Amino acid sequence: MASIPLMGIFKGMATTLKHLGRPKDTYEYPEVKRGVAERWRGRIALRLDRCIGCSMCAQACPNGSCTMTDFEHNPDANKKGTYPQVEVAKCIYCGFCEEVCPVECIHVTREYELARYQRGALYSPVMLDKTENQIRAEEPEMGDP
Amino acid sequence: MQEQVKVAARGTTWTLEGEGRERFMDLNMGPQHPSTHGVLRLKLHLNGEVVERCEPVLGYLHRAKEKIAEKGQWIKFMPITDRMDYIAGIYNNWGYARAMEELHEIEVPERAEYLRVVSGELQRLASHYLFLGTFGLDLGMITPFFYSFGDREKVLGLIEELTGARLTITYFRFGGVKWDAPEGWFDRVESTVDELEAHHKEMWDLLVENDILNMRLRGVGVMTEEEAVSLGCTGPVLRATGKEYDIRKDDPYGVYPRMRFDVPTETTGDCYGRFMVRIREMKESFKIIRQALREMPDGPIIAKGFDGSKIIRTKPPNKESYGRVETPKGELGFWLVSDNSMKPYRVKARGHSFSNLHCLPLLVEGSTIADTVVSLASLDIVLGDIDR
Amino acid sequence: MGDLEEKSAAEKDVEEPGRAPGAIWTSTAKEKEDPKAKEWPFPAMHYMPAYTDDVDPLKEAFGNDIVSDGDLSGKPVVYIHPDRALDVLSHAKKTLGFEHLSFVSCCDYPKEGILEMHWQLYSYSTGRHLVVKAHLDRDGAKRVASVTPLWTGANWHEREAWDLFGVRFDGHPDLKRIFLPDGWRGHPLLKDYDETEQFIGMDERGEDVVYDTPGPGRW
Amino acid sequence: MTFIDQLHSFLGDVAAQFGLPEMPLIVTKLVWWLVASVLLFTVALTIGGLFTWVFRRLFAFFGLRKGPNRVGPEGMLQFLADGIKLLTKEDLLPSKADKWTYRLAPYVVVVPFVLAWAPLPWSDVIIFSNLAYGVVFILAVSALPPLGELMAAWGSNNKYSMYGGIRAAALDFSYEIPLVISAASIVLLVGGLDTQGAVMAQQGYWFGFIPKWFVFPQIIGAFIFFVSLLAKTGIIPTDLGESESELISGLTTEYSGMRFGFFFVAMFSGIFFLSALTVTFFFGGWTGPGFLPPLVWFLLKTFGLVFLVFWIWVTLPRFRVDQFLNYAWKTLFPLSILNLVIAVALKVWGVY
Repeated sequence: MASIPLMGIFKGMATTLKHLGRPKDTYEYPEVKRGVAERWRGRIALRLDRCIGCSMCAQACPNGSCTMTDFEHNPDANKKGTYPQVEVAKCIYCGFCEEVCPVECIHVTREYELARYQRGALYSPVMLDKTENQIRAEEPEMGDP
Repeated sequence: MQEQVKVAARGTTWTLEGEGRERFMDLNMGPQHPSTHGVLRLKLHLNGEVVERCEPVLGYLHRAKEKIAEKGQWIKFMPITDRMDYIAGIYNNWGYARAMEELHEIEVPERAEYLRVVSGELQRLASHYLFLGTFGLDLGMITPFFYSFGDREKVLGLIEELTGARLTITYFRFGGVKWDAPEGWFDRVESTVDELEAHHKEMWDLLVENDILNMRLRGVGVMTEEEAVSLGCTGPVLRATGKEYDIRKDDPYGVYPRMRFDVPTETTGDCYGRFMVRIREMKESFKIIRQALREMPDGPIIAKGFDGSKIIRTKPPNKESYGRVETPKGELGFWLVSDNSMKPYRVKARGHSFSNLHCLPLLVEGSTIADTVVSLASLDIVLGDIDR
Repeated sequence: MGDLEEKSAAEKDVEEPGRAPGAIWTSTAKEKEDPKAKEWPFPAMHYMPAYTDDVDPLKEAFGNDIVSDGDLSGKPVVYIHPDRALDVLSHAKKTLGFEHLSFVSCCDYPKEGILEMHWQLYSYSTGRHLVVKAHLDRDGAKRVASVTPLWTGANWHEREAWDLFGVRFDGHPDLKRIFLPDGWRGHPLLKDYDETEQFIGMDERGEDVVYDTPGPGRW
Repeated sequence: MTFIDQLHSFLGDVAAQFGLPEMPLIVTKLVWWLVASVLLFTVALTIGGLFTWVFRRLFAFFGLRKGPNRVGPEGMLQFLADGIKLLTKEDLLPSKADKWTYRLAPYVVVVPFVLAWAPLPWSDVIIFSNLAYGVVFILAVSALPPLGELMAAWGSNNKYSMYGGIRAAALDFSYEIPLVISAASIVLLVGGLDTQGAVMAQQGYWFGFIPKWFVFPQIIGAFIFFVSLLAKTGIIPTDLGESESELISGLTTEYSGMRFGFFFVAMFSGIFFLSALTVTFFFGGWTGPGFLPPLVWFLLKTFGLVFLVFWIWVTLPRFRVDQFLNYAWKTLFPLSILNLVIAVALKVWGVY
């Protein structure tokens, strides 16, 4: 307990006054964006040409947001013709799919602005190969209206 | 004999009992209330502003995590544990990993243990910063919230650099950790810790000696050591009653036997004691981080056979284990039962907040609504851990 | 308040009062002289054999009620007869000093037809663990004595076990569901739980009602 | 010739130019009252609104943030945008609310705070109404808001509102007494009940440099007045009626739209008004060295005090209700009596 009454209050008020002129912690979001770390686990993406269709990513996915779908793209690499598709709205960004992928095909990107007006967003293998901006430009119903 | 008179204030029914001298009112604090830190509902039976009876009602955030755990492979529960105590995710990972390592008898490399200590103590700082901010907010102090969140942001930035996420971290693997530290990370941790320590001094000035804060906290929500032990309270809630019990010291894990730090205790057992234990614990965390950075050895970061795509193939023997860690809020333990298959047979999480919250009726009965809020805040509960 | 911080640092550096004999960690003063004294990995950390010191007195006191004992990854386990649960745990707490009850829970084994009760104890003074287990007939009444007279904190753990496993605790002050709403059908953590969805609504008086379908306006 | 007579003859001249018959005096009076009250309300509410912006910016700077800075220069018009938003929001009425008390309550809270501005001296000439009993008028009118708070509490049919309203009313009643007694000692020293006279009495200097402000002989009174100010405006160390961490939003829980806005504006215009009143009573009002006009001096002093209020707001935690009521009755009330005794002694010794 403070020995002198009100001393603690004055000390506290001095502390807040000291902070008055300090540089601000916040920044104005839509104009100034916060950079994310190198290892940031953002939206999942796919290097389509490399996928061998081993379905490890689908096996490692904790909540079934990553599943395999039939799709013809590169029969030389992927003889089974199955590629992962991701329910991006359901993804919990654990990064297990990237960790288990043997050919560094499925990976997490640093894209984190994934707000939608819709609830579900199932990304086909082709969409996973693109960046978020490309998807928004090509399929406006997925992105902002 | 109790004569009950009903006074209808247009729908609000007040019951007058005992010859109209005492008025009782039932008040639902929550499930959505600014001070319940989540979706907790307190059924308060009030006499004026004095709480006669308090009954916490749980389950508004129940997500059946223990059932979810039985559905997937062992490692698939790791990201789910992040969502339990979502403001100290690393410790949930750690508890689960520790239980698994005891179950499967995995040797964790030394460097991994040091990385665990550094990231874990950073997480403890983040959790205590959140506590300081929201505790001030519950007392009506708005500005400390921004200061402590500014500092927490720096800590989370470091955790983000190390693990790639800020809240749902999923950094630990069975037998080690996912990432080694990035280039220059240890230097940044060191400089950030220096900066945080200077800020911690300011927070101390702002909060600890404040007369109104002392008036609000001293003698409020008092609990004795026997009561706390009987209630199963752990962490700062127990240490505030004078019991020097810290799993890091008394049942150590990882490299904690090597770490030199004190276990801060208070003897009052009131809200001020719990607050002081936490704010002093932060200084110990600075110490531990510095020591761990000094002693950081080289070597592998994950045990052989548990890295890469092998993480989903873990198949522990037909055994049981109980592994627990000291989180910022108390004892978090995982009881695992394995039937020698790829999936857990049973996972039970012993939540710190679940046991700590149980003492709330003891603390608040007989005090006012304002003290109820302070007592609840001083327990530093997180509903994700209570309801699981 | 500056004196408090200094005190903690200065006081503790001198000498830590003697720790409990069972605890691995002994004192800060010793650590400081030779921080790397312990070789990696610490031999006593994991997989150490269970202490039998605590099991033997229990066996002496409750000869026939101790069915068997075992090892839970380094923690001693005693299997007891469910009817004597309160006596054994009372003995463990009051005589052997296991003051801390970490949790009370269950595990379901439908093939063997048992429901295994699990009490996880810890002693502050000796730093040892003790696990007490009892097998209930999972198709029977599933009754066991409540340990709330010994540990107040067991209250919610037992409510949780009732909620998720359907174990009835005799002598529990307020045994009702804790997580799931009143009126929920079944106990979800049993292995044979019917997983068809149930939906929670609210009637006009604010009570929980369980529906089979998420009809319009119900939630 | 009073201002009303001048206005009457001016209006008569204007009417004569258009060939209209001369109006009776009462019409002029009515016109003036209307214009003056509209002016008063506009000034009071605009200052209240503007202060929400000032507060939010300051609050943000204290908390290492930027604050509202988008609408207008430096976000200065934010309060207008907020006002428009509040006006266009749905005005919700709880289904079991007491309709009339619920609807009337915001006005009962906001109108007294605005009315009390009337006898406030902004400078030697700027005063809305130089009442001979200005101090009594101010104290009487500013004692009304507890009624509105109780109405809001009862009308909302919400338990949290009820607690908030009762707390706020109890607080206002308790702090009314030290406030009035410390004001009474000022009245005693001034020897009159008009506010302009209180300012005049503080002109001049002791020893040539210490201004003759009442804060020096009446330091206890100034402290009591300031604490009562905090209590009456209901800001954070004392915002027991609202106490958002305990009572959600207290008595304004059920309010939405402009009705909520009225409570908000009443609070901020109350902060400005009560700071201005403290300046008038204890810090020499608009007096000051001649290089600045009196109005500027008045505003500077008031802003200084408002800054102090905001500073306290952002720093301190909230009292518990019983602690703060005890403080009123057991500490401030005896102190205010002591202060009154000091004032009497000063008067008897002929200092004033």
